[in-house]
Amino acid sequence: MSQDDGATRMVSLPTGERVLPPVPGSGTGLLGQPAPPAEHPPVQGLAVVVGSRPVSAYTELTLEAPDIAEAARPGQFVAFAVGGPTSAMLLRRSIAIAGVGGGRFSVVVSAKAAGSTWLAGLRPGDEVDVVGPLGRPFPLPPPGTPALLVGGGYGAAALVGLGGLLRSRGHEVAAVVGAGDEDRLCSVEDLSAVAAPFVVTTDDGSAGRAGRVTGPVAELVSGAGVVYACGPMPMLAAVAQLATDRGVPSWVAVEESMACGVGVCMTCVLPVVGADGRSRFARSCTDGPVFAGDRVRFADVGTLPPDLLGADAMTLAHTPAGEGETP
Amino acid sequence: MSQDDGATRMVSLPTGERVLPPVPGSGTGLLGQPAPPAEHPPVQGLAVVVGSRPVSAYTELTLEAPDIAEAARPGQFVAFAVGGPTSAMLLRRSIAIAGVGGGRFSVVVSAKAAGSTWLAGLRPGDEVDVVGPLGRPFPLPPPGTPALLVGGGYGAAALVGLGGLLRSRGHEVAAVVGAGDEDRLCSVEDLSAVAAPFVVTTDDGSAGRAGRVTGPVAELVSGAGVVYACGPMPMLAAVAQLATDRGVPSWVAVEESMACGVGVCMTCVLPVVGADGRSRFARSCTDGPVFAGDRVRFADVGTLPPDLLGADAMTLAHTPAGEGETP
Amino acid sequence: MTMLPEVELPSVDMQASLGGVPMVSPVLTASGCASFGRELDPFFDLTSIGAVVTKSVQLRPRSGRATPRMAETPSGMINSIGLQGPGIDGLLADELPWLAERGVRSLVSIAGARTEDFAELAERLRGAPGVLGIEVNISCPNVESRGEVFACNPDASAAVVAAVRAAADPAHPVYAKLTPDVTDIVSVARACADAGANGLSMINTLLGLVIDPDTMRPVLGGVTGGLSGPAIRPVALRCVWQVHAALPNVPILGMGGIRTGLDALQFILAGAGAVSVGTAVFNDPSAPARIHAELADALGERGFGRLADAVGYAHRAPDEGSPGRHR
Amino acid sequence: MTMLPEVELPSVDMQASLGGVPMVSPVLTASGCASFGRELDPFFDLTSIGAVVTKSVQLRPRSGRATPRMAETPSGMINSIGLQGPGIDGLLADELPWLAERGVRSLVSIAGARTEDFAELAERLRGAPGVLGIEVNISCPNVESRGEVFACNPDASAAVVAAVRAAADPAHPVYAKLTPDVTDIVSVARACADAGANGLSMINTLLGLVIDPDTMRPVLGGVTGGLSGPAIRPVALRCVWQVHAALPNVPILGMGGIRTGLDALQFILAGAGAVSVGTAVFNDPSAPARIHAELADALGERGFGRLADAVGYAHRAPDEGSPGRHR
Ligand SMILES: Cc1cc2nc3c(=O)[nH]c(=O)nc-3n(C[C@H](O)[C@H](O)[C@H](O)COP(=O)(O)OP(=O)(O)OC[C@H]3O[C@@H](n4cnc5c(N)ncnc54)[C@H](O)[C@@H]3O)c2cc1C
Ligand SMILES: Cc1cc2nc3c(=O)[nH]c(=O)nc-3n(C[C@H](O)[C@H](O)[C@H](O)COP(=O)(O)OP(=O)(O)OC[C@H]3O[C@@H](n4cnc5c(N)ncnc54)[C@H](O)[C@@H]3O)c2cc1C
Ligand SMILES: Cc1cc2nc3c(=O)[nH]c(=O)nc-3n(C[C@H](O)[C@H](O)[C@H](O)COP(=O)(O)O)c2cc1C
Ligand SMILES: Cc1cc2nc3c(=O)[nH]c(=O)nc-3n(C[C@H](O)[C@H](O)[C@H](O)COP(=O)(O)O)c2cc1C
Ligand code: FES
Ligand code: FES
Repeated sequence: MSQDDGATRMVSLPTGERVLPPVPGSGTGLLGQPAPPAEHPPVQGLAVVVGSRPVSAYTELTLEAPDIAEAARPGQFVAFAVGGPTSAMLLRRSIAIAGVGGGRFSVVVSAKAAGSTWLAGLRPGDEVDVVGPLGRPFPLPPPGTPALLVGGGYGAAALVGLGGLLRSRGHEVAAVVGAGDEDRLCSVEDLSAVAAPFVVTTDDGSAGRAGRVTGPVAELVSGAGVVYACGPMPMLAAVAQLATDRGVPSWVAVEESMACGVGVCMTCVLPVVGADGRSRFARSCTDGPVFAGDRVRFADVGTLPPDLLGADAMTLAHTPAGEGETP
Repeated sequence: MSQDDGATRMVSLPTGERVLPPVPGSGTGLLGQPAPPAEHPPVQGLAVVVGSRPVSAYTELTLEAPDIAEAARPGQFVAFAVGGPTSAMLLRRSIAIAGVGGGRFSVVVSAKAAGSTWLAGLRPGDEVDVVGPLGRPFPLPPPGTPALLVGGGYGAAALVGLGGLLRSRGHEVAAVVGAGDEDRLCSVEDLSAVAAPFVVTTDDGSAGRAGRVTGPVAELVSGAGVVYACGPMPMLAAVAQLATDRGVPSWVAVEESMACGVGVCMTCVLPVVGADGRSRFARSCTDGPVFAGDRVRFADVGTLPPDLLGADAMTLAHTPAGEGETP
Repeated sequence: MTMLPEVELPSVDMQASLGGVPMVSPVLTASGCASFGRELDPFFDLTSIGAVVTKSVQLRPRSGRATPRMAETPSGMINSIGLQGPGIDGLLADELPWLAERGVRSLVSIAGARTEDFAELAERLRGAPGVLGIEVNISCPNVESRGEVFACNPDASAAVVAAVRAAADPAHPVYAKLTPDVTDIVSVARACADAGANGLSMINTLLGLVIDPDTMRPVLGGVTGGLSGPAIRPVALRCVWQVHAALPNVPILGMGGIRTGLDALQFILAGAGAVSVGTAVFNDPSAPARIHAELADALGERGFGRLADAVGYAHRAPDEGSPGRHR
Repeated sequence: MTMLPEVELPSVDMQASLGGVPMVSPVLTASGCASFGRELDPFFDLTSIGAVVTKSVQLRPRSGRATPRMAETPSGMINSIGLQGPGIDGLLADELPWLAERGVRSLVSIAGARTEDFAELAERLRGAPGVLGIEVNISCPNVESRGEVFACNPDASAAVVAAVRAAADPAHPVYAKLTPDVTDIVSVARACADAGANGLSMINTLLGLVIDPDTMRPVLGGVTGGLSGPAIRPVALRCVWQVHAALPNVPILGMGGIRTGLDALQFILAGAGAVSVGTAVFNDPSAPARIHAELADALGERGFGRLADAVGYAHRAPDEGSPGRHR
């Protein structure tokens, strides 16, 4: 475990990436600082699908988009326009970047409702409008810090790039990958190649250890200097709690419903403790999706905590919304 | 020329088709009776695209749909749902049936706006939701009647099946096919195979005779016992006029903007003189698209002629529509 | 589209009621979107739905407006038909007998320019065969109030409803059809209920306009027209929600953009006891029967044994659970 | 999408005006759909559009509502953000300076719960750098009138407008932003114009509701929300048309579902002097710049040399022709 004195320190790497030591917040008693913004601004354009293959319950798409592939850092995501030129679906679908290389990036899509189903149905040769890379990447730990990666469902895909990067920098990497059942496990091969120990769990025991990821995480967390997690909210909450309880900093990539993905609409917010110790509704698209695990007020997601900055001004808003108040 | 005493007489053919002699209307002084309805009700289902090829400026699609192919008669059309399952386009696109055979039917699509462009982009193997056959077919003339077919633009496609059917029944068939320019000519090969004389015209002289179809039609109409026309409204009006002036009955297949295609919405109407001599707004989808040429009040299309049945009840409607009045 | 359950579901009791009159299904057509029912006969069994809601009929036959009468819009359309129809005599002579012979029930929509017109129409419908009830289309301009739409004014609406209730067959429930284009739909709803309406139909179309980019004038002959289709569904649901919240005992026939069983479910949960399917019929002429089946499945999946138990269910207190498997 | 001309078009003078203040482009962002502009900087040159319309700002910072804050709907979305924002202090300290430094003009949207709130906000904006004018979001509940929305009442609307006009920098045009959810939008528009509004912004969102078929409760934390996007475009155009017809000299900032240059053209032809692009930005973050270019092409294609000549052009008398090639 590597922890230092709590001063915020940025390490500049030759690749231009900024490394933020996951240290206790100055004065707030929190372990993590807010993740710094990405270095490269997002771009918008058409990407060409160059590969599509089923990956257990999901579809892995590979897309040619050099601008995005080169700028992307682990933890970031892209937003696809869905349904083609005559689509009734106006909003983009946010999908984590699973891997990059050779001017291409890959994503793992879970076909849920109409938009993600359309995405998963793309075929090589199809073009799709994409904006990215979006959001803040996972900050990298100081050299030598052993890392624990925890992925739930397709969330594991978002950790593949990070695992590779950490290993290439000489970090020890452990990983726990879980899902409801074997079919919903994701990126097992990719992560097992970079992580040891590597543990798989399924809720129903259809593969790996029966039960949730939290079992193995509780065992492995004290050997880690930093925890990275991506997956469903309850999993993130539990993993962050385990890490914080052991004094280990954690970074979680959250998934909130997004309308714009670029920071202009304020639909994707969740209560987060800021650098000044005050809680705010932070945008998961541009202030996240990566947050310090102990800054996210998981228990309050979906509510309006009264101590939030500006919550006192919302009295009128507690009645059903009038049409203009709603915005 | 074959004209009889004006009594309406239906000839039943072995195929079950009903043949209506195109004779002067009883008592109204008109040449044509309203076209009788189709024998087979329409069906709805998925058709599989089995062929797609460019035909000058258009796209010819061939679709597998035995129910429709077997029931269809020349002059009828189908209505396609467009844009796929997540489409913002709710209304179907009406397209004339160009040919049938072996459980398949073909259509010629002119890519105009988003819906027809989507249609024209269908590829073999794609499925498309289609309703048909819709509308009233061209009534067939009594045996021996020489026929003149007049097609404008992609409208010529709708005459291909008719030309073949008439020839197979031993009718003499002449045809005039016209368009703005060579690129917008349609079904020239198919129609030239069944028709003699066969004349091509283009407005700009890029192919065939320079000028409109009306030139050759004026020359050929007196040799015909019945005229069939499909194409733009001004062409239909001119051809019907030429025929009526020479005492030749004509059948025109009109094209009006349709919301439902099946007769329930009343968007597709045009002023037509009924069997009783009174004019009404008739639905081009179910009362047409085939009308006796001298029953359509071409000059009044797009207006509300004061002598129309029920026009007197519309006084209030001349102010801009209120929301509920509008329906 | 339909959420087909993997296991056999217990069948759901789909009996619905129109102001106390039982119906075999809560799914009806919508006025003006099914003509008088006949044309939909090839597509589904008309006796399997709750009722055919007829095109609004007036005292005299009406020609309707000049074309163009419609324009497609994103996920919707606007129309300005002008109430083309045969008048009450034609309805009684031709349309109702056709329906009654086949055992098809009808909800007859009536429209007028004066309060007395409505009363006379209701009177004429006394004892008409197969008529389940009367829908009063008060979204018409009131000739005695300089063309102000009845439904925009609570007093004018109440006057029509009271007159119809007094004149109508006591066995015929009277539903007032409301426009959403008002500042306060609850006040109009309350006025109608107080005046004796047995139920409320909502919503009629929203007033809209489309400009043709080629002619650079309004597309519709009537300048403005009524907006319908899935585009307006959230507005319709809001109206149903508000009125059911304020008047929980007044039956509601919900409509506006219903295209699937899950759409219909939303209306039922918001407080509608039955639903009308309008514009969706233009896309899918068998939509009413399909939606009935999809709705039955959706209710069964959610553990409802009877449709009636789901009516208004979305208004339950925050701590109340769900039926069946959602409990 | 854009109708690219085959020949080089004479360039169109796109200068527009905001209540007399000149702008380089008639295309603006829409309040709440561009935050304070910064996030769109990577996607297009913010100085190339007419102005950034800011998220409505209030006197105090506001947290906004609990999530979920949005639901996608057919060709639209509903939202209930609850005016999350930094308050006027944050606007003046952080946002306006950022914009002003870069030469980006802003139209500041203000919101309040009392007439005095609006006046105070206008006062605070006097002399603020880069501010072109003030948009008054009167679609807010009026705390002094039991939460009735200001814009639903002509008197309440007029009171706010008069107070803002009196308090604001005389150089700042004041635009009142109207809700479509009223029986008579012209009466509200007239009241605002009479009270000193220099222009009218229309429309705000329509009040809507979506029910989650899984939870069987309203999706939004705020129960109802505002419907926006192409779905509402016909309603927005109708409002612009009606108000321009009644008050031809009152400048209009048109909005509601604008996604392409041809959509913007419809608003200009209906009477808007400039347009705001809202929800379309979520689909395409560079939409405002694209729409400017498409609109310029569309105007040129239609023979307009100046944008100003096209404003309200669709209202011309039936016998008046078109400019340029349409003449
Ligand atoms: C940062 C981030 C990364 C993600 N990575 C992945 C991934 O790698 N693979 C994957 O399969 N899914 C991922 N998701 C979730 C994915 O965005 C949603 O499942 C998808 O948008 C749902 O679209 P739909 O059309 O199926 O659902 P619908 O419910 O029809 O979507 C309607 C609207 O809600 C939004 N929405 C609904 N659910 C979500 C959600 N969970 N997150 C964001 N927006 C939502 C959609 O974007 C759309 O605007 C990610 C989400 C976020 C925020
Ligand atoms: C009986 C009949 C036969 C037809 N046969 C053919 C054919 O063989 N080949 C061909 O290319 N086209 C044919 N058309 C025309 C074709 O239906 C329209 O060009 C097409 O619907 C336009 O769709 P869009 O999406 O390009 O245009 P849009 O303008 O976007 O269409 C919007 C709406 O208007 C309706 N609409 C617009 N124009 C027409 C029109 N001319 N007729 C009917 N509805 C219209 C559409 O159906 C749709 O509901 C026929 C039309 C009719 C009525
Ligand atoms: C073409 C058309 C015609 C209509 N005619 C009528 C009518 O005559 N009377 C009436 O009350 N409503 C009429 N309506 C309104 C519908 O009955 C319904 O209230 C509205 O369209 C909303 O439902 P939908 O979105 O399912 O179509 C008409 C709607 C359309 C699209
Ligand atoms: C997410 C969202 C937030 C909005 N916030 C505001 C707001 O703060 N103030 C305001 O006046 N309008 C607000 N609006 C309304 C828009 O400015 C605009 O009037 C409306 O969305 C219609 O335009 P559109 O269809 O182009 O989005 C908001 C709309 C959306 C979608
Ligand atoms: S999704 Fe719009 S601000 Fe985050
Ligand atoms: S298109 Fe609907 S009646 Fe003809």
